[in-house]
Amino acid sequence: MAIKAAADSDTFPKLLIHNARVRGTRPALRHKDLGIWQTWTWMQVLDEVRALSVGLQELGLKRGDKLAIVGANRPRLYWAMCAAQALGAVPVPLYADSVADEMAYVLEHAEVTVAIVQDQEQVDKLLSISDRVPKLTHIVYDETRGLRDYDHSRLTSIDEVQKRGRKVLSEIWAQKNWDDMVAQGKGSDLAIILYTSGTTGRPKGVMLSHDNVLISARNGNLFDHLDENEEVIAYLPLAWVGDHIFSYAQSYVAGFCVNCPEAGETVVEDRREIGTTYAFAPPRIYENLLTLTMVRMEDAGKLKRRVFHYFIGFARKWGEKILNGERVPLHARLVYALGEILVYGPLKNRYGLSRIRVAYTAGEAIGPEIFRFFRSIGINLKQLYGSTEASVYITAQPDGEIYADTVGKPNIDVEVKVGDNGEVMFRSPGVFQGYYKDPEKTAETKTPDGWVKSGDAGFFDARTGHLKIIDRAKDVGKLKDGTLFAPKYIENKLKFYPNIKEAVAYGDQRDMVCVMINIDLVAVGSWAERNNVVYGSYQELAGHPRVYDMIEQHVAEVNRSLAEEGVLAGAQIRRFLILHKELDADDGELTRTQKVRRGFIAERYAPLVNALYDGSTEADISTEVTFEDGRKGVIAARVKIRDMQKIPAAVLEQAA
Amino acid sequence: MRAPSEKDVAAGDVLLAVEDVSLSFGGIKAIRDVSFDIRKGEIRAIIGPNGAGKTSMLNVINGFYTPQQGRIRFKGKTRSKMRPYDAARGGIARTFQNVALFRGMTALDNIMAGRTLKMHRGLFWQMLRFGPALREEVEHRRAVEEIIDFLHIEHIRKTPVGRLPYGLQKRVELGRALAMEPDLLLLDEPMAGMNLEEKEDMSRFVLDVNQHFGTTIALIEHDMGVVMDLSDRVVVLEYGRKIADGTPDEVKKDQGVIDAYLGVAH
Amino acid sequence: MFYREAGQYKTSYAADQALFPILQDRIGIAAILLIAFVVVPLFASDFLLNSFLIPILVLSLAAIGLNLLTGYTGLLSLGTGGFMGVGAFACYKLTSIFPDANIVLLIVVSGVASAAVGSVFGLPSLRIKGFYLAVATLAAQFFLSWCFIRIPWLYNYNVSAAIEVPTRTAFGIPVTGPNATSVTRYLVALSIVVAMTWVASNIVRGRIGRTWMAVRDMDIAAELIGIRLYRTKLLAFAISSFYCGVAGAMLAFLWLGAAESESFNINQSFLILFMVIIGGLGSIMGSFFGAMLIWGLPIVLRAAPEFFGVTVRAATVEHLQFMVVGALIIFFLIVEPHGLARLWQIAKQKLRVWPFPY
Amino acid sequence: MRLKYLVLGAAVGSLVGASVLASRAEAQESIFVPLLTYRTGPFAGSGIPIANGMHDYLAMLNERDGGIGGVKLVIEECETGYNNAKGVECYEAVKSKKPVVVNPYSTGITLAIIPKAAVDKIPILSMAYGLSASAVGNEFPWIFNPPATYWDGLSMMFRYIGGKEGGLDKLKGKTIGYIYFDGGYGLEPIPLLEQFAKDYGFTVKKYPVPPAEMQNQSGLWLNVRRDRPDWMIMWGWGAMNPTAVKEAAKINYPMDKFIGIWWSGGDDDARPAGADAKGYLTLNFNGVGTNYPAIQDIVKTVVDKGKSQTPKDKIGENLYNRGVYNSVLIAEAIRNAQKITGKKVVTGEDVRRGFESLKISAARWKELGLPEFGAPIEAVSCTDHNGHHAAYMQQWDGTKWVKVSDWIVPMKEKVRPLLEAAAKDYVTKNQPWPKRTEPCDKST
Amino acid sequence: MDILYKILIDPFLQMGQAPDLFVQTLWEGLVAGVLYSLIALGFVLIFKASGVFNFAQGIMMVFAALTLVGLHAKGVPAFLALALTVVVMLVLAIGIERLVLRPLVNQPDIILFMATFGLTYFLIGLGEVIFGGEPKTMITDALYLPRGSYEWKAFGGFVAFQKIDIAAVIIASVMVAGLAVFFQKTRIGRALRAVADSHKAALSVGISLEQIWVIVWFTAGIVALATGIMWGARSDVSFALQILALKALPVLILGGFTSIPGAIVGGVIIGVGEKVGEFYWGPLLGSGIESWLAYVIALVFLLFRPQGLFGERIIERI
Repeated sequence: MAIKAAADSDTFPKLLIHNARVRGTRPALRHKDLGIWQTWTWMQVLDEVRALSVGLQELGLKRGDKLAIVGANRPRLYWAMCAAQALGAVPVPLYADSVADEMAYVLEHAEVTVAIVQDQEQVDKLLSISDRVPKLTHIVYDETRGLRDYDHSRLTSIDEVQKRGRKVLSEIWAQKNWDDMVAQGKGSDLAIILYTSGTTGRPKGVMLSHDNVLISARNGNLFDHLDENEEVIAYLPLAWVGDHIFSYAQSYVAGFCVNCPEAGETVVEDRREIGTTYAFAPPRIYENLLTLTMVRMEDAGKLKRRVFHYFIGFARKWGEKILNGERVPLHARLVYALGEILVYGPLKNRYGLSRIRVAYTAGEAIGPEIFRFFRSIGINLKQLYGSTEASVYITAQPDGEIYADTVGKPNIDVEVKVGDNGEVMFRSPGVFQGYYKDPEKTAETKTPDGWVKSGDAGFFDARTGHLKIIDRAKDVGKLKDGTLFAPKYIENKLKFYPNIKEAVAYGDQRDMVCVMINIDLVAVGSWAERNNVVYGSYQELAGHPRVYDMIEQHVAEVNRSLAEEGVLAGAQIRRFLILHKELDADDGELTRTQKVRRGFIAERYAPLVNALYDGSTEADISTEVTFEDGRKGVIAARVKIRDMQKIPAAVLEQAA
Repeated sequence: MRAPSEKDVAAGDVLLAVEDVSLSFGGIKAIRDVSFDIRKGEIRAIIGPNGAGKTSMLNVINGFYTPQQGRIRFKGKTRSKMRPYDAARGGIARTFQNVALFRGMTALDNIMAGRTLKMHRGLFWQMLRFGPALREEVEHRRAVEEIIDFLHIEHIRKTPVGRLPYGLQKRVELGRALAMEPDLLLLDEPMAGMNLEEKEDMSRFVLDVNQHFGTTIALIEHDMGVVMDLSDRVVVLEYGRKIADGTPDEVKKDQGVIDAYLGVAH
Repeated sequence: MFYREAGQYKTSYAADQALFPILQDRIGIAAILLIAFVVVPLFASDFLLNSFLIPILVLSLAAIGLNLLTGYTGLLSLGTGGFMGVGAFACYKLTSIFPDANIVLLIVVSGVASAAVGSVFGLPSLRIKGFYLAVATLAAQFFLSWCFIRIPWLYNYNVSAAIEVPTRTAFGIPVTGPNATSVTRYLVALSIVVAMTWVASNIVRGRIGRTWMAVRDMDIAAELIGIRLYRTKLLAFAISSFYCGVAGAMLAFLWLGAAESESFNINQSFLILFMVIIGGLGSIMGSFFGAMLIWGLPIVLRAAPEFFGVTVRAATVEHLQFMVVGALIIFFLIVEPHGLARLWQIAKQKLRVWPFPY
Repeated sequence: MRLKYLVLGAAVGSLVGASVLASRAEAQESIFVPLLTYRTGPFAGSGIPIANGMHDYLAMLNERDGGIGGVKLVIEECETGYNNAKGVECYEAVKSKKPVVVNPYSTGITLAIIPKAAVDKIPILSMAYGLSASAVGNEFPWIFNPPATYWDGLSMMFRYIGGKEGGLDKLKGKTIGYIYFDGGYGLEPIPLLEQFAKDYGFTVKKYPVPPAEMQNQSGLWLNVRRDRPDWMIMWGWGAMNPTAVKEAAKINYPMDKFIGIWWSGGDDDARPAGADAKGYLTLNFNGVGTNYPAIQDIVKTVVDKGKSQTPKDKIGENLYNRGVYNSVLIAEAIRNAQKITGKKVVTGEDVRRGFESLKISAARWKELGLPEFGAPIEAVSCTDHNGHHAAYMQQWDGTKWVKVSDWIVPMKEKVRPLLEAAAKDYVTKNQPWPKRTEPCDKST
Repeated sequence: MDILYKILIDPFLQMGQAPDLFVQTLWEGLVAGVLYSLIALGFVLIFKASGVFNFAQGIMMVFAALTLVGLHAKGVPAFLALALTVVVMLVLAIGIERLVLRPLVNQPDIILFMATFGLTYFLIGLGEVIFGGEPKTMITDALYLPRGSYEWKAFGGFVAFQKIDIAAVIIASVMVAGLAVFFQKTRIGRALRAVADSHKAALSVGISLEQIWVIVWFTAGIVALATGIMWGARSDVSFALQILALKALPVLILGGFTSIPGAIVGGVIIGVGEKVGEFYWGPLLGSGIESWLAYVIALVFLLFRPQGLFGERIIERI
């Protein structure tokens, strides 16, 4: 019922008024501040937002103006969004950790007139670039600390703004005026501009209307049956579309409570306190969580460690089936229940995920081991695929249909197709209006009939009907025979094995796919210890035949899985070698964010690449390296190369 | 809670005046005929080589030592002998060279302890921890949380201070002093033993305290850079005598100071 | 392991500072209280009540009293026995003067006399510290012991020079004397102890508790933040003695049913001190642990040979028991100098972070 | 640290263990006689021989006669350490095993369990110690303290003094010193002593020995030296006794004017002072030495068989025989109960009746193999739980005790009214005190 | 007024009227005081070197005396028994160092204090298991300790000097002198003094802390043995004796925890004070005030000199 009623409210301010009426005493926002969770009900939020809104109006903010929002996830900054939207102004959230220079571009481009910022740090940033953004007339700040002695001619605190707003609102007509103004808003109005920090070039301002955001959010809620009882933690940047949907739009639509953590370093603890029911996190967070778990368990007592590993092993076998609601023998259920008491429950408790109903991961591929681990202990972790241009939702995994390597099915109201070049395209109510002041780029991305090019290459899995994302479309190449070749996809598959630290795949415009592999010293080292493999150095370990055997198995498994993947079945790994040294950012082989620089490596290790393709079984290489103390030296080695068999893709072809 | 006879002091007026104070232990003269004043709202630094009597001076100011000679005038009221308790009541708070926290208590409790003078509910209500006592507790907890927030020590709120690193202990100690809402804050080498980053943080806190709460601050510090940056006026002691008094720039140029102090490796 | 703290968040300071902020702890304590108030009276034998549970309750209360002084305020006292005696004799006088008054009330009120005496003997604490103070409290111990014999008025001029506990009632039910059942005495003792434990935990968590701990941890700094040392120390002495006094009255009236000067001798003081230190200085919970261990261990040791079917002479058991208790005290101190309470804390912390080790 | 788990486990285990153990009890065809004894603590010196004597006599009955009336006795010692709390614990521990009698062997413990006895239906035998007033059977139907009370003891001392002085009226103007253990035990005789002082016109000087100062009496004895009392009377116990004897010798006090109560007459009390103690007098109500058939039986059937902890050379010492005396009372009461009820296995209620009509004539003493061991027990009755029997004076000859008087009869007429008054006082102060409901047996 | 007379004047009149008794009282006080001092000396030795407040000193005294008497009872000749007892005390010291002190190193004072409580319990149990709980008679004759007394006729009466007491005073004096020489002249003694100031200093003398602990505990054991013989000869050898050890506490308060002369002087003050108090003022309160008088004397003293007789004035620093 609530959802239906809410459907009439087509803008955020209208939804707020609706929520204040329908569930006025339920908590809308919490903020861990001064040691406890300060709580605001929907009614209180409405009051605050209204005061802020009218106050901003007094400052001169009006329909069509842009309001910049800079800071961490604080209640008042969320209110500022709604307050601006009530006036018909457009909030433009910025990444709080951007340097002043980046901010200047966005502020200037978006023609921001008023900025609401968190604290002194942001005020300083904005003041330092004030000559470059002459249109910015006012800065409103949340935390007063350290700002007492600033020149307040263009500076106001939110308290002050709200005070002014309340003063105005004390007149009856003002309240009515405000209500009228909200009523004037339409779903098709511009709701927000989100600047995406593209990998290249200047940021683009993605314009989303109320309809875009709210219909997407509503569909998302429907998809996962989210209601007003959910608890989420808002800890991702305000300027990121995910946070905007999960912590703002979905909350307004479903009426659930958003919790703002005390500080960046207390997110984990705060999450545990709140016990979120609906969560979102990029894969690296889950990855870190798992690593931390394993590392800590290493320090645990022997008995505890055995109990832990036994039950985790058991969960690996049965946990996912139980979660997916499959038929499971009774004894498995009983042991699993015991495991829930001894291991899974406490573990979820420590993660703060005891009450979790749905957890999402997106943005990058997640390691299947990691993914399965969380699912096996009973956390309903799912993957989704989205983008700013789609108001997040493109595809998502429905409950019970979870696969580690897919991103799920098109969401409600979303159409998805794969272009001829393998590029994924989508069309939905959430599709953006266009890039702000950049019709050219808009036209490049969005077709006149509403299809948007995602820029990612992917395909629909034949067996499950789920979408699989391979790589950025521009990175996908073709073998000489025209077979689709997605280097990152292959590399990621390899890297999911703990023994493999890095992999570099070659194949674009070549005869076949060959890879260079970096072993993980820690993982392989401990494997070697267990298996009595003696080695004196990294180089020796990397060249050890038994290590080669082991890695060969991994590669074969990757090939096997590739064989199942239709379009990619042709691009199996045919030859590989294990590099004699670790790829290192100091040597320029990795970016500072630990991504492989494929081209550079190809140049640097040209003899090896050549050897891979000329059929030789080993090759000599000498490379200059930089030691930790800054000295340079040369490492020379003879690296062996192994051939792999291609696995026929027959079995699954017929299903397609 | 100020005694009625003490008149309020306006900014810029003399808040505390040390007049011809001498102090000795046995035969050792720690302070000889020192006079200077501290004005409302300023940051006043006391510097000098080791053994110059700086800490003793602070001890005299807050009543821990009773000088053999001389007077202390605080808020216009002169006294020659005062218990530390009275000093605390009068609005003098302080931190110590070697952190003097209550090691068995959490950071929160340490700072809460600083509110003792402001809490008045008696034993009866304390026993029940109910009604007025709970209200009072909550009210002061809130005030303390503001300080915790101010000093960015949320994450160690409930950690026993004995387990904290030195820099954080210093911060908690400052928090405890701030909890007293003092008129005059005495800081004994607030940055001793800190690394550069911690020093910068602490400097900012000191300035913020001075600005944000308008607290008058008297501090002892060895790091000359910090002293020159922070303080409004500096008094220089050597062997218990005052050898210079003035703004940082004046002091820096004073020949006596250069000879005695700045000249040597500091 | 049993803790599920996810989702337990505090929206007010009152909740954040509650005695048991964690739900599972509240469930645990409720279960313990349920067992103590309902299950035990239904099933426990007289021996268990009279020789195990009631003594532990009485001794725990005394240990809490001493802990307030020694553990929280840092003032070492060896006069606990004497202060307990004051409570017992005061209670005896009160029962004689007000024979019809509610005995539970009288037991609690008798703590006031003890508090007064305790404050007087606390006066030296303003000038002396540490072991020196301990010796001063010994003076209290021996002087009070002497008074309990030399002032016949205290024991109503009984020929036996002892407190002879008459039958006294509360709400019409006999609570003391021969006609009071073990269960009644147990329940009364339990109620008093639970209520006073709650009060003690309130005190130590509030302003007064903080001033005590501040004085304990660094008295100079405490004074400089405006804590009046003499008031704080005297208050600690008074409240501590109050607790000891009530415990003493309970010892005479609810446990032994008779008491003389020797019941409150120096050994009693030492016994309570053991409990406090083995249990954990500065922990109310620890006071219970200490009482249970120090009182319970000998009982178990005494019963153990019989349990295993070995015949050992009573005296030998007693000798061995001394050795074992002595060795265990040293052992405990070596293993965990902060007492059982700390062990409990560690165990609880382990359960909270389970399955992680930290 | 693994140890910590161990410790925590031990702590938890001990508690669980305690609750399990606490509920164990046994039942069989036997008579359960618990002995609350103290072989440890500051009073062990006196406690050990008594415990040995009590144990050995009963054990001898089991060995020689197969128990009493054919029923085996189950003898169990519970160590009290002369500590009230532990004593009460012992009482509670033995209570569940249906004892026929409890010997608290400490005045403090006796006081604590007096009120419980009637409720638990267990007779208490506090042989010549405990609460003197409990001799009044109407008020204390479950408590027995034969053969004599402390007041009887004091009166017997005065009869002896009177004999030496040539009449009690000769005491006029003299000084009598009273050195006593500063506690209930030592305080008890004072009212009678003061009454005697009034009656006979002498002055009393009191010298209390605090419990912690039992071995440090030199200051007090200086007072004695100054006051020069004509007689010294001592109510001492444990380590207080030998120290007092030594101190008395030190100040050259005439030892034959120094009289101790029966609890100050252990061999270990006088022995440390050796020859210096020669002449020291104490009251006694049991024979000393091994020259009794029953004692010989003990040696034969118990001690020689290794069923006792008693060193052979300690048999026959005063306090050992005191223990034997105590056990004779128990055994005879049980035997009497069997006779009255006709049952073999008697209960506490039966034994209470057994005590109330207890008679041990001189002939019976002989029959028991203990001729002249004690004065005939003939005055215990329903109303008189003590009997006020006679005792004799013994003197230390430098190595052993020697009997130096005939049986001295107490001044019952002076003692009894005091007792009645004391009992009344006790009952008044302990209102509501239960009225006696147990009927009286006709004396046989 | 009568009360005031009895308190303020009468006792002094008595002193004048019976000077023999006064001298006797002083002598008794002196002897008791010397014996208290001996116990206190054991405390001081250990406290000085290891900072441990050794509650077990009393039971060590009993244990030593029991061992001596027990060995003799087993037929060991007296002086061999004495030598063996010394060996036993050495073993005890080593055991305590290994099993108690070493694992507890660097713990707070109160914890070590408690550990010595545990030790007390353990030794009581052990002693009773080995020797039984009965009191024993000290083998004064076998050790050639004198009996009887000298009587000095004077002041219109006599003053009795027990030979054993004279022996006690002489032995105590010899012992203190011996200790003084030990501390002043020997290398180990100097190390012991150094350790009182700083543990590092001791190491520089070339003696490990562990060795020092063994040495002081052993020394304290020997002092305990001497004390045990003396007290045992005065009354008997039983566990009740250890209660007396508490009397060393007020002595320590007066003399200071670390001062050997303090222990001696404090002991004599306490001994004489309590005997004189008991003798002249005790009767006013019904006698038997010795149990607390010593503590009250110490307490009153403390209120005026919190640092003790030989302690230095404490200047508090922050």
